[in-house]
Amino acid sequence: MDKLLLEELYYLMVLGRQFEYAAKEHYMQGNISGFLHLDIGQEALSVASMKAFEKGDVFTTYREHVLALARGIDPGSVMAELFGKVTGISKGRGGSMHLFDPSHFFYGGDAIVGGQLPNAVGCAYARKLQGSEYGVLVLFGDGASNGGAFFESLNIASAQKLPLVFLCENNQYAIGTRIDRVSPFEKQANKAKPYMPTMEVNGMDLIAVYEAVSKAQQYVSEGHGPIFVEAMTCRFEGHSMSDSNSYRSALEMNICKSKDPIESLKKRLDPGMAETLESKAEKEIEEAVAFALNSPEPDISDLKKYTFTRELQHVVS
Amino acid sequence: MDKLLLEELYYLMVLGRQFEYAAKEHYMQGNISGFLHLDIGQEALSVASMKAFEKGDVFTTYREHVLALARGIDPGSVMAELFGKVTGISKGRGGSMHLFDPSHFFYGGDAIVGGQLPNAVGCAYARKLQGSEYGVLVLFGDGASNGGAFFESLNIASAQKLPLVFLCENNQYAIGTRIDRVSPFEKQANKAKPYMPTMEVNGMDLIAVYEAVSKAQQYVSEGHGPIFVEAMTCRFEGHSMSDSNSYRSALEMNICKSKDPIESLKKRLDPGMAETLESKAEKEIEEAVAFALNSPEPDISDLKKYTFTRELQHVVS
Amino acid sequence: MLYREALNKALDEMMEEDRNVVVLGEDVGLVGGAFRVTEGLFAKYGEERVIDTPIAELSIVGNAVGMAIGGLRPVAELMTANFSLLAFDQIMNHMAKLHYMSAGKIILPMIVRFPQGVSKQLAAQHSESYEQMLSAVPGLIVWAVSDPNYAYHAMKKAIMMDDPVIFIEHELLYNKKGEVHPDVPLDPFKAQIRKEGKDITIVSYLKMVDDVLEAVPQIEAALNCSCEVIDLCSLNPVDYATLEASIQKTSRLVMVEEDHKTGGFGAQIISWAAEDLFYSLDAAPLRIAGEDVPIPYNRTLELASIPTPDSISNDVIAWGEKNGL
Amino acid sequence: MLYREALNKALDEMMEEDRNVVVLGEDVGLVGGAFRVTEGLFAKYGEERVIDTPIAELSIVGNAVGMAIGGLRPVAELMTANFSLLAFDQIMNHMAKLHYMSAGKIILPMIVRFPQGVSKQLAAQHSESYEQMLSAVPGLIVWAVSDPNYAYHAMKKAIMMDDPVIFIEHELLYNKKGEVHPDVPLDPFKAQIRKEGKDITIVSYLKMVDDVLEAVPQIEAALNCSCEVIDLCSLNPVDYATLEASIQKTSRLVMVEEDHKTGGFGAQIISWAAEDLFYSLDAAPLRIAGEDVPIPYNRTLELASIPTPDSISNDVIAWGEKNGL
Ligand SMILES: Cc1ncc(C[n+]2csc(CCOP(=O)(O)OP(=O)(O)O)c2C)c(N)n1
Ligand SMILES: Cc1ncc(C[n+]2csc(CCOP(=O)(O)OP(=O)(O)O)c2C)c(N)n1
Ligand SMILES: [Mg+2]
Ligand SMILES: [Mg+2]
Repeated sequence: MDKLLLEELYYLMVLGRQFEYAAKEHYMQGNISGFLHLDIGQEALSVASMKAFEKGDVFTTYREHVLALARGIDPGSVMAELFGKVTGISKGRGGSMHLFDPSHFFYGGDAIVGGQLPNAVGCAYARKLQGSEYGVLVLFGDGASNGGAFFESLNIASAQKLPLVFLCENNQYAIGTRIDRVSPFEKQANKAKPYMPTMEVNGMDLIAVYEAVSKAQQYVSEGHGPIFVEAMTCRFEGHSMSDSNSYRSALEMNICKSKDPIESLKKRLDPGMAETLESKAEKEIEEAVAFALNSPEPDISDLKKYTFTRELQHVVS
Repeated sequence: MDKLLLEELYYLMVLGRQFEYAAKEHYMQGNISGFLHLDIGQEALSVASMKAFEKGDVFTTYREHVLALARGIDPGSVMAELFGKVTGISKGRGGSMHLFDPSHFFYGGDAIVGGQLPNAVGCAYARKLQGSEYGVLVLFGDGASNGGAFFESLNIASAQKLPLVFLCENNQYAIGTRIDRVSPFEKQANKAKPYMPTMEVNGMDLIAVYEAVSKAQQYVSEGHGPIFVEAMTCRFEGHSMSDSNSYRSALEMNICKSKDPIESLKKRLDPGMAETLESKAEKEIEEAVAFALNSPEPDISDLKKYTFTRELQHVVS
Repeated sequence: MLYREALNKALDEMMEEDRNVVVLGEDVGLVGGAFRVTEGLFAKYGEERVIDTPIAELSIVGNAVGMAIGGLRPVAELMTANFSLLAFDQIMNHMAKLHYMSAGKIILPMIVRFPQGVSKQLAAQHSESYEQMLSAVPGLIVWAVSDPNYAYHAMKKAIMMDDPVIFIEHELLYNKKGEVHPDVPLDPFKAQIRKEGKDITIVSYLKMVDDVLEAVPQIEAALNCSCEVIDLCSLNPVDYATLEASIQKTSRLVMVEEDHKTGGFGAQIISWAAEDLFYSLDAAPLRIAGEDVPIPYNRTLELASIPTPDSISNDVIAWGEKNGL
Repeated sequence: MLYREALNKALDEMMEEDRNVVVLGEDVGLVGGAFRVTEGLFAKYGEERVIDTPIAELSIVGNAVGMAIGGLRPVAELMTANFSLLAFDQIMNHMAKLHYMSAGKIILPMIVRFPQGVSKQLAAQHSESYEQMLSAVPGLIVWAVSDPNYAYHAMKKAIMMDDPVIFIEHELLYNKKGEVHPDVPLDPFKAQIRKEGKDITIVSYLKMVDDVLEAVPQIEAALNCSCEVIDLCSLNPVDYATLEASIQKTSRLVMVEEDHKTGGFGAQIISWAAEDLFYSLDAAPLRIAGEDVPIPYNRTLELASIPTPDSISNDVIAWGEKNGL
């Protein structure tokens, strides 16, 4: 892989990690509230998939800060959203779980497990009709792969030969429930096999993920229909800030953390360069936090503003 | 197969066919209304599966008259239900699509495509907990195999190793839509393969269905978990009395009707015996119709009677 | 023109005009729709724009949301209201909320349409009415279509608008005849006064409008009064201005709906009037609605479970007499 | 005892007593439930009776229906009200209707329980209230649980009853403290007078009961009157007798609910009063409810979208002054 690209990806992973640390801190200080799902440990998957799929549409879940940053969305506007400020990417209406930016082809944040899958299928249908060459990428967890929306999506995407990449972020847990306790498989690709080709990749290995997602985009853009990529990964924190993570043993956590994707990649970089990137990221996050802190709250008189489009503001008061 | 059993099965098929003819006639006369889904052509599947699974619980759809008869439910009470009479199996509340008889382990008639599947899974869970040896059989169409409820059911039944037989009545059509236009497969067993063993059987061949379902019950009763049986079949009429069947060519209909399961089996019976059974069936259906015609309507003051159980009649007026 | 033909004409015109308009649903393509609303479109516009879907209502609506995100203007058909329950997550958590949650960045020009109501002996799982649930969801425009002219104009407007619309039809209205005036503008957000009168305001929508109009002569004769009949047309938002003007004139309010009475849509109308127009009302308002019971199959029970022209006139007359009219 | 402990105690006692009682839901087993309601049951009764399910709400409810058909008495937990939308088909088309459609042959002794409402900045997809939809479904008993004692008694009764129950909890009440009196019988179908008074009847339920009680002193001081506060507890059926007795006494009705105002549950109460008690009302009734907007994430906007003790007292005082109290 190109050295410059590798450095950019490293930078984005560190940026993401720093962002999450800052978010965690400000959650504990009370500046951020609601459900906060940290991506710490899973950055390789988030960053590599976003960069590899830079030119297509992306749909994902509530665990999405790092995805948004890797997409190129300004960290300040993401942090401000977590702070509920009007300068946030969703003007404080959405919060951590609802980041959207059509200008970056990012239709992010769904807080209904599996809810984004049918939307991604529909968007892939539109792209096929429009003759777009990039296709759509949808990310979802292992837990989502037990729900009706997931199965219907596999089936329809396959029947319609849609340009859709299914990317399962298999961290083996749905909150506190290990996937093999409620699913017949630990690997969810088993469920996709009748419908489409599947690939398995080590989600802690940035380069492997980048290559797999690139290949997957290539595949769908050639009109073969959908493809399924399963990335085995591991989250270092609880499911969200409300989760104590008590269901995983210290041993399990140690193994998990020993696979830190940032540590692994760092070894391949020039140490000086790594440090430069790290301080750059640190600075950017500091600025993002300052921006969020100093931003104004939404105007209370705008409470209903986005219930309908502007065209209907006069109809619906 | 035992000759007496074969005769009984032949009798039930003829009884079913006669029932459907009578129902059709009385629908056209206005004595029956609503949606009426005839099973003509699919009798081998209905009769053989019910007899083979005589001792287990059965869940099915709106296309259920012949299933109910084969289950041993009195044709008079089924016909009276179609007539909306208080002597009907559901006292005129349910109609053709909602026949239920727990005393025959028949939890029949669901008019929501796929809706019965999660119910069957739950019942199979109960049976497993109770240590019952018979298990549960759920019937559903090819069309139902595209819905979330179906996929969730495969997944849960497999994860929990439930004693559940999935029996797909694949007549290739969901009303006017051929299955291969909206599903990647013509054979729906493909969808079940990752989860459980699958069997395919000619649904127009009574003996083959009987043997397959018997084997399947044997399998689930031994505690191996669920199994999937796909029976390819063909309906001779439109989807319901409201459907013109215009989407199937004369040629297709001719091929379909050439596989008449009643004609096929008749060839294996002693001609005298076949005739005896036919007149017996004819007579039973005549009596059923007479019973339905002469039965009273429900009492209008009982309109709300079954909204809640008797315990709550005083609470909810 | 028939009601279903008016819908078809509107769809056809919009598909002709804008290639982003697509239609999807079960049996909408090759066979032209369970109620023939999409007849002919498959032949004319092809299977890519008139899409036969599998029986997967959650995906039908969820895919339509995604299509709209992708720049199309999808019109999704659900075969019957009851099946919409399978899509309620996509309708309420996605279709209704994405515009708000994204602070206006995501725009969903889409329609979900379906027939509802008691037809003839389709029993409990095929006879429900869901306007009470859907009209209470912030973010959804909800229209109830009672005649061909409204059907035509409302469908065109719904396709042109950028907001998501729940478009409610009634199983028994598809063959209703009526004139369609394509060139006379009609605002689908406005309630329509179907008959003027000065003593009682009777508010209704969908099929019950016809039943009310059928009941009115008996009511007027028995009570020696005149009734104003209002067809709400838009259930969210409600055109309260038209209602208020009528009630100020008549001082009496009757609400008629087909759905179960408890928690039915009409409760919102009566509640609004009681709060905002209490001192303008000369009599207790009256609500006529279906019984609180799953719809039974038997025809006699079925008819006893919903208002009919006869029961409407009986109930209004009894109420009028009791309230000194 | 805490509200969640009272629920836990009731579940525990019933599971001890009847081995047909089973609990199912996401994370209810090994980790004891997202809100710790089922804590300890997994260890005590094992994974066959305390069932961790996959994230498949349609199946959670649909399986519970099947378990009940098979002779069990399942208690299904959904993590949050919003996810119940995925199960609406099983709730409304199956759980609510099978008893009726089978003319009583199928009996469904089962519970679906979930927390709802605005908690703290969980945003639009995790903050909704669905009692208006669910209490309007014939065939479902719907209870809204506002304190530990009611929680305990209602849960036990719900498990013992043969009818299907929707059991609504509130996210912010799980750590609410209160005495539980296991030996003092309590009828969960009865509304509870939380505070007696003679001038204004304030009706509420779930968390808003606490907010109303907090607002009452200001109201009474400002209007120089006394308020009677009624906690509905049972939303279907409603205990209209208790309401009527109170309104006959006070002649004034205020309804307070957290849900969006348009089409909210309170419309049914106001509508009932307007129809049946019109001539007993001395003032226009008042309905205080949430704004018609998806719940925003930002805390200020979030609080502006629902009633609070302050907004309740302000609204009631303004209304009282306008209506000559
Ligand atoms: C339909 C639905 N059910 C339940 C929840 C509650 N919930 C939020 S996240 C989650 C676990 C999801 O696990 P997984 O899909 O593996 O994603 P991960 O968080 O591990 O990335 C659950 C159950 C929800 N948000 N939506
Ligand atoms: C959830 C749902 N969607 C749509 C329908 C309308 N509908 C009734 S039967 C049917 C076709 C079902 O086809 P299949 O499952 O193959 O069963 P078959 O009638 O062929 O036996 C459809 C679409 C329904 N009843 N329920
Ligand atoms: Mg996971
Ligand atoms: Mg079929």
